[in-house]
Amino acid sequence: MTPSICPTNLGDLEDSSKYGGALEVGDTPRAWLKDALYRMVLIRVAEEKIADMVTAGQIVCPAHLAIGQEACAVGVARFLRGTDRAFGTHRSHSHYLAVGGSVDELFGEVLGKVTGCSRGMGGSMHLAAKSLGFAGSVPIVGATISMAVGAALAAKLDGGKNGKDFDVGVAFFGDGATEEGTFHESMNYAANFRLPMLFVCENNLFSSHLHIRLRQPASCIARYAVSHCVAHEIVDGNDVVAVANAMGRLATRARSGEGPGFLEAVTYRWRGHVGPREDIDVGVDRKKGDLELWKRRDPIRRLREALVAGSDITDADFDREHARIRALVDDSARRAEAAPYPEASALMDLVYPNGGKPKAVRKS
Amino acid sequence: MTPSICPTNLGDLEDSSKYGGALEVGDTPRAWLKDALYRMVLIRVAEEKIADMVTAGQIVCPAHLAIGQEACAVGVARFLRGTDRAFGTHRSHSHYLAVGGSVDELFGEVLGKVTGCSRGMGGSMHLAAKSLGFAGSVPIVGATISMAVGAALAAKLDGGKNGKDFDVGVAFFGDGATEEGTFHESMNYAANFRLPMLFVCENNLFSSHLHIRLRQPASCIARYAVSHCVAHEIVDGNDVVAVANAMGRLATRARSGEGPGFLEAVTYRWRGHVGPREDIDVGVDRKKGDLELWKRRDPIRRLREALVAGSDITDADFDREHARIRALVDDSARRAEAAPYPEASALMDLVYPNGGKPKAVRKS
Amino acid sequence: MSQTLAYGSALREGFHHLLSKHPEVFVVGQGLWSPWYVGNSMTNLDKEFGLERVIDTPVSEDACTGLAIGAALYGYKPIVIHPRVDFMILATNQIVNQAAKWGHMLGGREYPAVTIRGIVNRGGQQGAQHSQSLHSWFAHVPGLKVVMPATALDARDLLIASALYEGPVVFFDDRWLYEDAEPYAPVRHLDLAAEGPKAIREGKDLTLVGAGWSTQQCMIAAKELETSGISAEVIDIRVLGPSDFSAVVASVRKTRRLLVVDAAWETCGLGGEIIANAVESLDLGTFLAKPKRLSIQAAPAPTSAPLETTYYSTVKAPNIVKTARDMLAKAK
Amino acid sequence: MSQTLAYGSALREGFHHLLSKHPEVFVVGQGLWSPWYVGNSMTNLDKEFGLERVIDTPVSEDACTGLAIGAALYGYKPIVIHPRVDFMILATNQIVNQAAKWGHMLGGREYPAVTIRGIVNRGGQQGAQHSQSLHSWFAHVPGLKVVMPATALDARDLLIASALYEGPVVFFDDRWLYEDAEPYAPVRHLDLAAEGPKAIREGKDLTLVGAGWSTQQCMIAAKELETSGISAEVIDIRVLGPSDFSAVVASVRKTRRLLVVDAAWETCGLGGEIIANAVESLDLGTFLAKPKRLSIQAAPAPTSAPLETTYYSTVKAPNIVKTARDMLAKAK
Ligand SMILES: Cc1ncc(C[n+]2csc(CCOP(=O)(O)OP(=O)(O)O)c2C)c(N)n1
Ligand SMILES: Cc1ncc(C[n+]2csc(CCOP(=O)(O)OP(=O)(O)O)c2C)c(N)n1
Ligand SMILES: [Mg+2]
Ligand SMILES: [Mg+2]
Repeated sequence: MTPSICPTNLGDLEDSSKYGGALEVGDTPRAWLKDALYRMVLIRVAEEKIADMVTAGQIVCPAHLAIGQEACAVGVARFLRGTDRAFGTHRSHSHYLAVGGSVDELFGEVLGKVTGCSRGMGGSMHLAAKSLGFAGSVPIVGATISMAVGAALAAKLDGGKNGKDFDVGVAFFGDGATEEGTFHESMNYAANFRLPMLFVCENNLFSSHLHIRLRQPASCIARYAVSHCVAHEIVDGNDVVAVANAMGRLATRARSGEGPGFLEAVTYRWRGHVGPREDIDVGVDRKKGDLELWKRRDPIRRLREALVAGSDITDADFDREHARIRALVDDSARRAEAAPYPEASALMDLVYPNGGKPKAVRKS
Repeated sequence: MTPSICPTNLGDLEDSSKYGGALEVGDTPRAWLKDALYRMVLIRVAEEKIADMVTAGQIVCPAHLAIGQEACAVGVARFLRGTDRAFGTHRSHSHYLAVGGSVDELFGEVLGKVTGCSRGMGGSMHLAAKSLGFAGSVPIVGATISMAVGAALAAKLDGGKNGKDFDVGVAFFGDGATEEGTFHESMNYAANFRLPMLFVCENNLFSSHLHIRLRQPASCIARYAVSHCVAHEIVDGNDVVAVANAMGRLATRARSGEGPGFLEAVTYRWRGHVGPREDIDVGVDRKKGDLELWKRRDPIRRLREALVAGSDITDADFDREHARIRALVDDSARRAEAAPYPEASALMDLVYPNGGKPKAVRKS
Repeated sequence: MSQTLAYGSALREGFHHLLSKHPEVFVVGQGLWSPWYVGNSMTNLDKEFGLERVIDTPVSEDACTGLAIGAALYGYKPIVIHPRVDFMILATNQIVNQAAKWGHMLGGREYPAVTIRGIVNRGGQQGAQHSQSLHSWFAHVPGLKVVMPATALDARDLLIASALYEGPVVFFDDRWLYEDAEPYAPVRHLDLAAEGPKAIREGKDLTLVGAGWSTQQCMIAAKELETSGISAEVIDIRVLGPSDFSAVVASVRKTRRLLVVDAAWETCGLGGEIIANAVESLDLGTFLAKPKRLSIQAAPAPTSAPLETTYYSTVKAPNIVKTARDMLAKAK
Repeated sequence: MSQTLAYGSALREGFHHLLSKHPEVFVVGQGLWSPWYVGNSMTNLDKEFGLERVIDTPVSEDACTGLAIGAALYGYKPIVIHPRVDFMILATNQIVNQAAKWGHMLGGREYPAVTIRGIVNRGGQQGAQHSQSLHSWFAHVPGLKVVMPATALDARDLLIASALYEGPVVFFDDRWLYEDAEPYAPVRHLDLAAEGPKAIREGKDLTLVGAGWSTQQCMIAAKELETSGISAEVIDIRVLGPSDFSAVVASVRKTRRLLVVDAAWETCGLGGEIIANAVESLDLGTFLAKPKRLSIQAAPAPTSAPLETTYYSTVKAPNIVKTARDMLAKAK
């Protein structure tokens, strides 16, 4: 191995005045672009609905919204399949919906209803859609990264389907999570054992109230990938095409046994760290104007503009679809509100498999 | 900040056939070189004595010997002072002796006698000589690194003596310790808060029985310093002059408030991971010939040859001094054997400050 | 100066006192530059005392704690803030292997005078990883002082005593108590080594024992019991480790009935410890009823509203009242 | 096949069985490619089953454990090896926040079938950071099965049962037991959910309770007591979490005397738990003597030879014998 080049700061990628225009979509299949657009709209609309329901006191559990960051999840999901193993965080509505998670089950879950994807036991921070490739999410920062590496190890032990076409482990996490030691331990494991593993860092420049410059000596997280000898890509995380393409390259390598990849998607959350407000809990040194500038990097508008410019859709198409999604989300929310809570017995019955009761004795 | 160059493998530094000749001592003061030579001899002889006493069953507590690695400790100690704050590991006889720790107290400690530097409560893995700048050592891998960072923070809060002449925190640790997440957390802290902190990695290529190639994707540890934006130097850890010079440069920066430094000293332990043998517990894939080659990089012989070649000492001088040190070490061991064990009451009395008893009520 | 002092403000007053009068004290942890991360317990301390002494940090619980231990060996008295006990779990090695043992294993020459504050922060449908109170774990480990104030004045004064103590302290406060107020009194200077459980309400029929939030539930229950003519003594544990439960024993010798309430899981927890200790210390004939403990059910915290209500109900005042009545009704 | 089986070899036989018959089992942890890092309990498994299924690792306890939990969600039944409980402390978050809660907080759809083995490895002047047995901590946490075999056959069969169990298990074995042998018997297929404490020696005057190594000290003590005409029943706890101490209660109902021996610290530990449980479950009139517990003194482990001897003496057979005699001599 020869010395590598290690990035330090993000430069233009963290400059809110850059990257505001319509996306360059190149030869990306139009069908997927439309899917991606409306998938992002679904995430946006669903989270706006959740925000409203929090404001109205209908939702009580802590809700961390990814509004503004939709392109990261949707771009990554392009090259995932149901047998892959993605793990999320406290801020995973977007990941869950990006792989196709049920909107009904999302609203069921944030309302603590038995119809939720985790049967109402976990709330917003505990989503899962395993058959779609989303293993689960938890709010302890950094905690699922090593679990995803384990899922990648399992995929490698499985041996891949066609020769080497491994399923991949995927860890979604934020810039803050890279300050937990477990992130580095996990990177070293994946590199050392050459696992089919993808680390996806949504660098939204904040961990709770603190900007990355108050927490780390440089703003680019991919420098850690270099140190762990993990292949990396750094992209505008509000450009769903750039995210998908970078993810595609890293996933191809990983699936063919060439080892782990690290994707840094630079983005920005529009709301507070937790909760619905744009002006509360957003960050100690975050000014109102920052958000205004970042909103010009809106991942949805930029893709819509590209598709309209290319005559792939019209503004009217978009508005119609947006309204349809909005109605669908409202319906889901209504159904969830009407749904029952889990039985009281779930509290104790779910602590151990099979309610803690013995099964028939096994033979082997 | 512009991108940096990140090293990957150690190249010649891990090639046992390289670096065998007499040291280049340059204009290093002769007085210090002689001190360094005999300090290394002291460490070697003391640890050989400990090895013999383990073999003889006189010493029971686990003893991890740094024989072959003496130049790391002695080189680093050149630019330390009594108010600095160095922390060690399971393998810290060398660090303790390098700063001038008492030989009597070392033997007292490994024998569990009340005359030990930790009053016999800790044994080989719990050495301290705080007034000389060595805060203490413990065997939980990686555990003292963040403590050393805290000591550096304290030094920074103290404000330095002459304007900015900060005392420094120093963490000695091995290549294995860099696999613990806490190492990375600590590096980020030191970098983020620009602390007067020196990370000293004795990369002896092994963590217990595993060569670094079985544990990490590349052999050079300084790549992590690059990723954490910490200034680094990589040296032949068996060249006491190179170690001291690199440490000097990093210490000067750190003391003047320019932030932390990382020193990677590449070396090799001659004995087993724990215990006295050269052929047991040395490493699963380590061959006898490896050690023979590495012995040609003996830090003591190489400095001795340089000093003899420069007519700074004669071989007879060396032999005489070696014999004197040997006698001194034997005396210490004898005194320690004759010394009493701690009182039985120490077991409970030392659990809490002041034996757990109240003091007079404070006023403030 | 207000007539009453609430628990959250009392903590802030404790920090303010420490930072004002003790230049060797600094605070470090997550959320310290945020206006509400740790409730109202530290508001604006950063503005008043500067970012050098009120240090907000990266998300690195282990290093943050180790850093404080290291600084404590060099003349400082740091207080580490873990905004949730659940996050403090990531610092277990530093607390249990380093802070607790440093003094002993290095011969007693020095002890890190560090206070590690873990905030019990639960309810509100936060779920399994935002709900734990693992005070019993730390009480299990020799070398640690474990402090858990139940009242506003204790929150302030035991915080001060913890910070000024010469060795490592794990300090638990509970967000559910932040609004609880009591009449204002000036700072009492306590020597933590001299502090322990004490009776905060006298009674003769039954001893209720609590720690932190559960103490206040015991107080509410005691008042309720009084209306039906049952006189309950309440012992507030205050300091769990190292354990000295002689105040409990003395009380039970008098009341001859013991009910321990611990708002945490039961197995190998504080409740069992106190019962075992009482049984070992008293003649069994003392007991007019079998000693009993109330704990949280042995499950992770659920988020769903009705389940969450059930989950915490076992350790709330109504259930304490009911259990106490049963104990008085039953023969031995 | 040898006539007897020693505890260390029995563990190895358990691993061998699992790796031979269950392709979904793999083992991962520190020291697995070393001939002695974990005593003789895993010798040459790497050679026999390959480096892909017997995985030695970097020094990263947290990630190693998380990795196993993750693999357990995808069809594998990994066993993580922590060569010392002291090192396992660095994996606390993964064990307590993730493995224990995953099934519950995600609605019970799946549980990580992972076994986390912590080896109790102490004595030999290893000192404070190489000595701990924190089984009580894990028994405190709902969602974990906590297993602690005392005999060779149990070491093997409970290891197999743990690995094949559908949820997370923390498994403690003790290096001080590795040479203890018993007559060979073939593998019994146990369902871990059906296993719990059991009487391994019958007696009528006194119930001795132990877990892991302390059970064997109880057995030695029971034999010694027999020589002076005292008949001691011995209950081996085997499974600490979730706790079901009905076997203890049944025994004490018969013997009317309870002495619990736990080779760990006392406060909030297993001993107090068992005593509290017995007191809650039995009429106090049952007890002919006050229940008692023997624990390790509340100090970090010292290294100095005489102190180390004292340190472990309280939980060794001679002190059990002495304490039992006192309990029988004394009136209620
Ligand atoms: C171990 C742990 N420490 C602290 C927290 C509190 N916390 C919740 S989210 C968060 C910020 C994480 O930032 P980042 O990883 O960048 O994700 P983002 O919120 O920006 O999506 C913190 C500190 C936690 N949940 N877990
Ligand atoms: C947390 C923890 N995990 C594992 C161990 C066991 N252990 C003791 S020393 C050691 C190897 C450390 O290697 P390195 O840091 O390179 O230091 P060296 O022994 O080479 O000096 C290990 C794994 C430990 N003591 N602490
Ligand atoms: Mg972030
Ligand atoms: Mg090494």
